[in-house]
Amino acid sequence: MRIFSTHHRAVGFGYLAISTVAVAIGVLLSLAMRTHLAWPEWPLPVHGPILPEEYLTLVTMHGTLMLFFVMTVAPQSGFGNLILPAQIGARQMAFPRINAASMWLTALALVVLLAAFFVPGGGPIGGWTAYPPLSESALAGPGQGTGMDCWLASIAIFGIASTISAVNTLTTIVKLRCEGMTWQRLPLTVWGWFTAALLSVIAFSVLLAALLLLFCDRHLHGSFFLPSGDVVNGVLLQHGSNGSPLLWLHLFWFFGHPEVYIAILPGMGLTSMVIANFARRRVFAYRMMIATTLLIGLLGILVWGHHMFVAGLNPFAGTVFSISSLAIALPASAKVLSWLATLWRSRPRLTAAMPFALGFVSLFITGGLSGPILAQPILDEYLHNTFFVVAHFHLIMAMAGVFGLFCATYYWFPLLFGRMLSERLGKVHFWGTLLGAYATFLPMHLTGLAGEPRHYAQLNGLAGPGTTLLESTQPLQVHITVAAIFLALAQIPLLVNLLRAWRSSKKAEPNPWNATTMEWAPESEELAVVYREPCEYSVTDESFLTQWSPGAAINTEAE
Amino acid sequence: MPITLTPPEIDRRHHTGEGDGGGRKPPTDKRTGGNGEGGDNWGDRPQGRRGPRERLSQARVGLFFALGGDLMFFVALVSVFFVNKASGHFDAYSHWVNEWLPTALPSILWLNTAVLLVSSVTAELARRSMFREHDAMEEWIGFGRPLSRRAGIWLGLTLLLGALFLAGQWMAWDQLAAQHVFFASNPSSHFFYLITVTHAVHLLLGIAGLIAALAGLQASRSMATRQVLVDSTVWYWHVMGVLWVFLFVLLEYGQ
Amino acid sequence: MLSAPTAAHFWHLPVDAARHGPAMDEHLLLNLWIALGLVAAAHGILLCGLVWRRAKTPGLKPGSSGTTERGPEGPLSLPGRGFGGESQTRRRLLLFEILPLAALTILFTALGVRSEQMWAAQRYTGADPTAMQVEVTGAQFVWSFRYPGADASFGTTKPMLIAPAAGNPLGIDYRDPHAADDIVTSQLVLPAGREVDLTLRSLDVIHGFAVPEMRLKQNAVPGQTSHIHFTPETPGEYAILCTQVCGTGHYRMQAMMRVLSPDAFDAWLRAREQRR
Amino acid sequence: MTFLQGCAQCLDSTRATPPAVQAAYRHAIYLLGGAGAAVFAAGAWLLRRER
Repeated sequence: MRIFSTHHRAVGFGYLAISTVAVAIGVLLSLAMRTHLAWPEWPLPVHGPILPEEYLTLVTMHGTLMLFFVMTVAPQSGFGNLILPAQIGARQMAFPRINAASMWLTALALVVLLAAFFVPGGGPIGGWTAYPPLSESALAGPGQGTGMDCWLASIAIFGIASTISAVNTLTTIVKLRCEGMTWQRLPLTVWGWFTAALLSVIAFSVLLAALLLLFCDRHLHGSFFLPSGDVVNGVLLQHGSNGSPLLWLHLFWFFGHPEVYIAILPGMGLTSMVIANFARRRVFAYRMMIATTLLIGLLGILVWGHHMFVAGLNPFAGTVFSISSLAIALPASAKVLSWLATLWRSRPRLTAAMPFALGFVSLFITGGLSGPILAQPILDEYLHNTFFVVAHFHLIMAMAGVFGLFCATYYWFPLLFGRMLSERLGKVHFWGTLLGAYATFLPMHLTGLAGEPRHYAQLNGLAGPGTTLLESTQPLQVHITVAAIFLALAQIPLLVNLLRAWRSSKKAEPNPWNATTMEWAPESEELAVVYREPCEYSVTDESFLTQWSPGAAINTEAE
Repeated sequence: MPITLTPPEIDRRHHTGEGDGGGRKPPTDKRTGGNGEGGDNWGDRPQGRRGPRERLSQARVGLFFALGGDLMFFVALVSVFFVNKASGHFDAYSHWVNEWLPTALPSILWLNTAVLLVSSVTAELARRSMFREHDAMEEWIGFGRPLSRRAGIWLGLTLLLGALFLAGQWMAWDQLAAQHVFFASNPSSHFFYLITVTHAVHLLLGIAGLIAALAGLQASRSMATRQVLVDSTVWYWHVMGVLWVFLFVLLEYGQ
Repeated sequence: MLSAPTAAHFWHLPVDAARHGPAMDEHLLLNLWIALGLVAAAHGILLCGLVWRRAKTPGLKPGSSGTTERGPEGPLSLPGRGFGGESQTRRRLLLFEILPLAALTILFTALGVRSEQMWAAQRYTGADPTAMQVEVTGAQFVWSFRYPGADASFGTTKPMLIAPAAGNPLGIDYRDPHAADDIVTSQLVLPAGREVDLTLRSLDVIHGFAVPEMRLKQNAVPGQTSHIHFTPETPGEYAILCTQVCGTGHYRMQAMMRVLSPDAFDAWLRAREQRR
Repeated sequence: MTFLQGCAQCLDSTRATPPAVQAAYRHAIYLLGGAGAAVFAAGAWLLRRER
């Protein structure tokens, strides 16, 4: 496969490579943060002690890498490109060249972002949300000069690339479905990709506008987000202006909230399909699952204010946004209920991808149920920007999302490489990761409830009641750090598994999971045609009907 | 919907399946006519290569989504425009001050707007002429390439008018600069430059598209390719024209 | 549910020293228990569904989920759907979707209404006119607190006058008569049992003014003044933290809130006025 | 109904900011949310139309 190939699989693997680099770095950064929080005096090997500004750079880069370059790229662009065309019976994406171009743009964005580490002043320190005026001026702190510019450039490039690839995905789904592939017959994975792509097109353009305005503020003496009479570091930045930092918050979170749905929707779709496939049942309330996917996307556009309850938003607005945010809990619960119903008394085959799908459900429940709590302004007043929030989104978005990715890896590896992954290593990997995930992020709820704020480079060593309060969480901090290290190590089985499968000569049979969706259809020259909805399994025996088989069921027992 | 090489009645996609979601999607144009006549059945070709009609609508759908995103970009700018325009701050003596001084628009913008509208007309003429069945027939029979010729003229005209518009915008910026109104001068001037420049950048893209389309008209042998090129470029051009009218009204009367 | 103090301890909540605190804690704990309960219930159903023997009666097929068949059917057209007839289908849909969703809707509505009422009580209305006025100003990386003094009104501030080195970190314009008796402190000293109206300002970047023990949080946004009002109940020393990342010193942008008995507070205030 | 403007924590300070600003924020948020939802709906509709 040529490196500059425009084949959708080449592009998909390119995206996955980008995510792999990003996730490796992101994990290392988080481990550095955790060790620093647990043992502040312990100097990092080679680097030495971690300075406060360096800690903030770690946080910012960790968030940016993970959210943009892992959670957005891998499920949507990565597996989207690898699987989507086959799943709708198409042979390619709608615009292959543009598709490849956006992949290379994303790679460029990653390079530009990582460059921020090496520019004078180091990387940005403002967190992945880059609130102004902290992000307005190099005076605001180290890394807010060139480092922040790198961040701006990187995210701008990334936004353009994501928009392009989303347009490509949408066009592919709308135009290139094969004969018979109707609204109801689309696998839920495709619905997830479709909704996420739709959200990308809407959200990333708004983010792009915000970045442009911030750039104007930084370099062209603009005053969009700069209030009048703002004195940073003893320098008066702006005399007369109508700017307000709140504008950035609005624009950013208009992007930021759909962004988390972009990260999780494909995982939801895949989970539904995998559960159905290994439970040998149809997804419970299939059409409702489609409806809830779209509904979550639509509502996701209208809830951004719940990130701003105590940010200076009008209390009435707080109420309105809290209602829309609570409303999202319902379609989400409907999805969970459908998963539970599909699994109910199904005795599924717990092979390969299935445990990870179940893990996704578990993490989605656990992480999701703290959502309605945070959606209530009066409670958010206490919990906002504490580790309770960190725990919430790490469980529901980061961990659930990652489980979606693992699920996809184990499920589609035979399809992509024609090899089987080892079941035993898979189980080890699953249990290690699940345990690590919960051991790491459940205690964060407690440190958050105890009052630990985000972005604190140091919890001890100062005088005063603040430090007394924060030091009380120290035992939990150590526990979390150890658990985080364990979680990172728990990924070794996966690597071993992938390597062994890569080297093994044992071929996988064409449709090892007896799946019914189109991507498992045998390669053929004539045009793909779809005859029925996915997930048609016999209850009495092992036979099932694939979407592409015109007639009789394939009986695996007979074979 | 312009006349395309596929007689519309063959495309049954929008008429069947209504009401029942499951009905099998009808085959996409089997009998396309076009340069695939005589045994060459588009339907046998792989997905997305099934004749001009499909490629055309594929390009249009892509353009639709791209422009949808673009719309959101400008919506974001406009919403910031409204807020910044209304906002102010309390000065040291707790008087409410609003720094917004409406930027007087150079009257040349009216001229530019007219030029852009005319260019949209010429563009549409170019698009229409790409779908004139008579010319298409002639080309198949082998009487030269009337499609390209006719469309080329109109596209060239559009390109000219587009360039004229950009030149006009440049003059507008010049005039404002002469009055010492720069980007940094005032919240309202921020927006004047921001909006006009971002729109100009979009038009530059459009001009690139026009050039590409013109090149395609000369180079490409496949009529479908030429139609797709011209059609999508022109649709983009139209949207940018409408967008400009909206932005211009906003700047002229919205300040 | 456990008794409030034990529960608060179980959830690691710090002490609660504000008048609005207990009600808020109660609501928070209620939410936490409900969430915990739902997590347990959902996982219970999940595990039961996994271990329980596979349902043999086709009527219990979840596949029979109300979707009506369409399109051409192969000889084996039934698997996974259309099983057990519409009645079974409807029963299962009712059992697994409609009833739970209705219950959750009621639950979230109830919680929402309750929390919005508390939110409205705290935020929709301003402080009592007799409330004590204190101005809180955030700047990288210190909190400053300003008391209006005898004339009960703050002197004007000007950005150009800001000079921490010269002892004027807030840029108070001392030509303003109101400014003469303003008291600027590095600790927020408050009398117990009296309502306080805090005016939040920021000089440079967004800071987050948070007092965990007072269950209080509000961002101080440059270019705008925000108000927040509350009543400290129990005397003691409490932590003031910055909860919005504001730069290198974010972690050390802490201050102390000292809540004194009313007369102790008066003594302190008098002492401060003498000092100036 | 006053709602969705920048500088407000309680009604008193809501009143302290001119209604114009409140209205501006309100309209801006309607515009953003409305346009977003509209584009989303249009996209979904296109898929339905093209089935």
